[in-house]
Amino acid sequence: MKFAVIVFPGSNCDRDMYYALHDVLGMEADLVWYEHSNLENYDAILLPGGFSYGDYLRSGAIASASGVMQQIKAHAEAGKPVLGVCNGFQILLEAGLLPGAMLPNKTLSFMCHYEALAVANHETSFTTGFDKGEIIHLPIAHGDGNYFVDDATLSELKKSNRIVFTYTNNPNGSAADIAGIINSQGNVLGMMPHPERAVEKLLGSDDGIRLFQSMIENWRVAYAANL
Amino acid sequence: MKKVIIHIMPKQGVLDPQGKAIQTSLSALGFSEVEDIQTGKLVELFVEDAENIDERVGEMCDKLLANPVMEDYHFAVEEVAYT
Amino acid sequence: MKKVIIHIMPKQGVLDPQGKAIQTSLSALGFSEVEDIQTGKLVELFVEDAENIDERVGEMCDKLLANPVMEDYHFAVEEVAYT
Amino acid sequence: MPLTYNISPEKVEQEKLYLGMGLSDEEYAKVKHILQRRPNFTETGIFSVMWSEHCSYKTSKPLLKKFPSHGPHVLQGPGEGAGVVDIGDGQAVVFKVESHNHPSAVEPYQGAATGVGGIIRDVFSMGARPVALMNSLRFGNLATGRTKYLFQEVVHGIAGYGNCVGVPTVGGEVQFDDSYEENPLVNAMCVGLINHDDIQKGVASGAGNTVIYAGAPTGRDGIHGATFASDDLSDESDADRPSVQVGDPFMEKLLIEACLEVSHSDALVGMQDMGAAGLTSSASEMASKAGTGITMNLDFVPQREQDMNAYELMLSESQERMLLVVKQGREQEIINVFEKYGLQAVTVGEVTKEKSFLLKQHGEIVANIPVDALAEEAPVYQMPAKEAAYVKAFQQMEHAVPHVGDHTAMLKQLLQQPTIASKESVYDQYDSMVQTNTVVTPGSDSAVIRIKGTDKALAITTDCNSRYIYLDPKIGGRIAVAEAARNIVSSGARPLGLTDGLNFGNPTNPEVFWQMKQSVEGMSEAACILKTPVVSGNVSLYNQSNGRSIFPTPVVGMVGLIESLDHLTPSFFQEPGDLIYLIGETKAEFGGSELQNVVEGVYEGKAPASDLHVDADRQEQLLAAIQEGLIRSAHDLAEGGLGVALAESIFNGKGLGLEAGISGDPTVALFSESQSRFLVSVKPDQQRQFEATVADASQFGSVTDSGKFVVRVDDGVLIEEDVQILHDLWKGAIPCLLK
Ligand SMILES: Nc1ncnc2c1ncn2[C@@H]1O[C@H](COP(=O)(O)OP(=O)(O)O)[C@@H](O)[C@H]1O
Ligand SMILES: [Mg+2]
Repeated sequence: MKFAVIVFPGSNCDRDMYYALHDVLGMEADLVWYEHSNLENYDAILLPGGFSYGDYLRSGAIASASGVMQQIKAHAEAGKPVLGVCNGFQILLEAGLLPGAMLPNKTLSFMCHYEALAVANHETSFTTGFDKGEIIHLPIAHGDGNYFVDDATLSELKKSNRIVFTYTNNPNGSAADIAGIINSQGNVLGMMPHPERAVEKLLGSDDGIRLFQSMIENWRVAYAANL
Repeated sequence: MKKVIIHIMPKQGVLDPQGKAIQTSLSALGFSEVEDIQTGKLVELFVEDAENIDERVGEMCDKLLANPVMEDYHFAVEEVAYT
Repeated sequence: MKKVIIHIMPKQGVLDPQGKAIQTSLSALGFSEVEDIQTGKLVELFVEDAENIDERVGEMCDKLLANPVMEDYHFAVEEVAYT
Repeated sequence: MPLTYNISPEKVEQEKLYLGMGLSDEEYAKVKHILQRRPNFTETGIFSVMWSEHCSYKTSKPLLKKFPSHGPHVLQGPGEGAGVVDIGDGQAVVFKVESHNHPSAVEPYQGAATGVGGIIRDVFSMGARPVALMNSLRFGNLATGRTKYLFQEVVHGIAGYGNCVGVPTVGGEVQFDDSYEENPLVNAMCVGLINHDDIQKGVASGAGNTVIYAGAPTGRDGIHGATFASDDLSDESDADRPSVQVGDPFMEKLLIEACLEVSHSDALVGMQDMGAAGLTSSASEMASKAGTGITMNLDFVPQREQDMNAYELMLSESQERMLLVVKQGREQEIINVFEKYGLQAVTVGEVTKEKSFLLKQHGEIVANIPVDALAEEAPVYQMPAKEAAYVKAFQQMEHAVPHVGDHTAMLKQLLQQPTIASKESVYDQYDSMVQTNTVVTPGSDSAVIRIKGTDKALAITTDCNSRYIYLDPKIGGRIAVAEAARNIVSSGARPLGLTDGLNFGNPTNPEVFWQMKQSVEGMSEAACILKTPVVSGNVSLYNQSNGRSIFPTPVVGMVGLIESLDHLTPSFFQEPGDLIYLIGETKAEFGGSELQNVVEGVYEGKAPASDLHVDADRQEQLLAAIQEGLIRSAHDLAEGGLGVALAESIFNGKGLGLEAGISGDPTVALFSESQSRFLVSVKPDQQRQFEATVADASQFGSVTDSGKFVVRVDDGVLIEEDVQILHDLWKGAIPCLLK
């Protein structure tokens, strides 16, 4: 399985994402500069965190308007996995691949620390490695993580079980404590917490590793089924 | 040359935590006459003259400048003298 | 009740990195007619009627809303009907 | 301001316009002598910024020479963008501290943000990847709206810039005292990692080579910023406002990546950031260091505003700009790298054999100055020094023990002093984890970042208790270095070297200069004995307002090496049953202590004594014990003494408690600030081995699971309080003051 970590101008968790996959998990992965890229040969696309385009205008807005998004949309439509973390999640929202938008944290300040999350849906291809309702610990690091969505879409998200992670102690004001959601096809996940920062006990938690392992495992199963 | 002044404001019903914070500060400073505040963004474009300027600016807002999930926009076009 | 619309913009010569980034993006999207962009803040206040409203809003801007070191502001007062 | 072309050299002389730029009459005469003619307006400006304190260190240079700057591991001492120290495996650590005090007083968000941006450029201009940021801040007591605003905006500015560029801010310090009320201090430190092969220098060697300008275009921001930073902060500072520089961390992030990519190319000869005095200092210093000259055509300099004249272009302090010297004929390779990142890079000049700094604009020569005149021939002053009268009086005072009635109440009060209270509300705003190396996040003695691909880690700290330095600058200087070293050792590391940020008042005041001299001496002694060479630093003078100086504040930034991750030592107690030891002696020393300030509202008397040899031995022993695996936790004793250290060691949210027994005067035992002490915890089955390794250690308590903080004296219980209550007071103090 081959991962593309998309690097936008200003991405700054790109190398962390690459390290988690390549060095810790031993996967094939590339850092792919957003311009002149060809994503056809990748099995999964990862949109890392950071401040693409300095977060100017709105977090993720300018990156979502860049040319590479067409390829990412095509990849998603083909049912292949896309994971957006933090700024990557914001980009997916701005691009309309996931519903809703991000407002500034209710504290109006950037915040960086570990948060406890509940795995609200452990049946997605990103979360089968977790137990139902399991509490995991991942770092957050964002200024605009206050998830906003209109009421109709929120009840739709709830009904279709598309809320994947929730904060147990909502730090930023997100609607329905949402920390991560998935699209209706089940192959595009956006989340504010950073699983790639939690892949070694040395740094505080390795809960994030199971998210990537789930992706790999489910890809393998699907691959084998298609042989 | 035209100057386009674009106002981008949070949609009705979207929380404006910054507006709330400013209101609290203003009232602490003694400006209790302020009953409500909304904060938004201002974008000023300097654009070459063209027939379809309204249409073009509308497109810019839809594609990039405003996020329809949470923001409304409106704009005004002004003449500016070349300098 | 009055609605006060305040425009807050970076002073002449003060760097507006956001404006530059947006301009680059607009031009990549094909809006090459945009020659310059400046971004600023918009604050809308709803204020009780009063004689000295201009003076009061000026004070609010000086004390809190605008950063006199880097920003200029101007505002317009509009009548609003009670609803 | 743009119309300076019309100002003739005669007018500059007759109307003494040079005075307004910061050159004295004597200095102007010296310039005339060097040039053998009158300098024109632009040249006068160039001399004034290059000969300002900020660029020339004209008053501090004689003092800085005293710092020990050599050591077996030092690859680059002071003189380049940042110091470089070997850490083995072909790698080195690069670090420096930089102040941005005056800009932060005028515009706190941008002042702090651009301070962070500047120090990061110093590090990546050496070819190193920036891996950690620290900051050392000083504000007035959080009593006025203005002070609260400065504090909050400085923190926002540091966060805004550091978070965006993707360099973790892993720690720092904040101290609050009245002397900083009008003149806050904002010192930022950056640490980088580099392979020996990639070390770059800011040199313009090789006549014929090309000078390339890269990054943001030049605007009129910060013109005269460097001389402004060397001026007294007065009410007139408000008039300096339009010169505020605005940072663009997004541009900086792109510059980091582009410059690091370029630094691997053998087409690159030298690289330096444009910091204070912008294009002038970077270009002239690069030439001066290489023994060459530089010619530039200012028409090629990217410009953000219209009709900029030579004076403005040369003195602008626009941010996020770099100057590179590239082998002739290989320019395009370098330019292509910058263009990939959407950055502008253009040829602006060339290196010349003749050692002159020659600038052209619109087809005319606008400046022609011998390069060495700007850097090497800058004036150096031996300022008069005189022992401060108040210090003499303090030396006569006897050590006195402030009166404490209720020790529980006092402990609570101390924990809520903003200098001691939790800084979580500050560092929560910093991305401390990006780059996935941060093993010890903010809140401990030192921050620790691991080095990927090895079993090693770096410990980083900043320290400076300026109250002791105010009481006795020499002893205070020693303490600042020794305390930093203790913080490093506590985490399991051996100190590698230090960088200093010398923040003082007006050096033309002999008492202030004496403070500088004494503290540099004290720091030098400590650096020698503790084997931590000074590899870089920064000087910020004229930190005063309305005639009142700040406390002398020579900030120490120190980096240490943890040889194996097994040696990593937390500052928090770990498990019930562990034995608590105090290492070192406690005497009745309250001069400059937090307790003295709380009880008596002053800082006066003698500073606590500091015996550097004792400190060195103790640090060796503790490090040996750590490396042998005998230590569960280690914490340095500082402000608030043992009582505060005990509380801090138990605040790790594990529901632990402690039982301790003290003897003698409980006020001395709990709150004295005697130096060279550590608080450690040890597993019971390692007690004997530990005691054999570390001298002067006495067990006086143990960790419990009760969630209670219990201290007994000979005749009964002195303090018994829920840890949670103490913790909440400590954690909530600063947010509460800001409300
Ligand atoms: N207090 C000091 N102690 C040791 N070295 C210093 C000190 N102040 C400045 N230096 C060194 O002098 C050189 C010039 O410093 P500085 O002017 O701050 O550089 P920059 O041009 O990056 O601002 C640097 O190498 C710095 O490390
Ligand atoms: Mg420098």
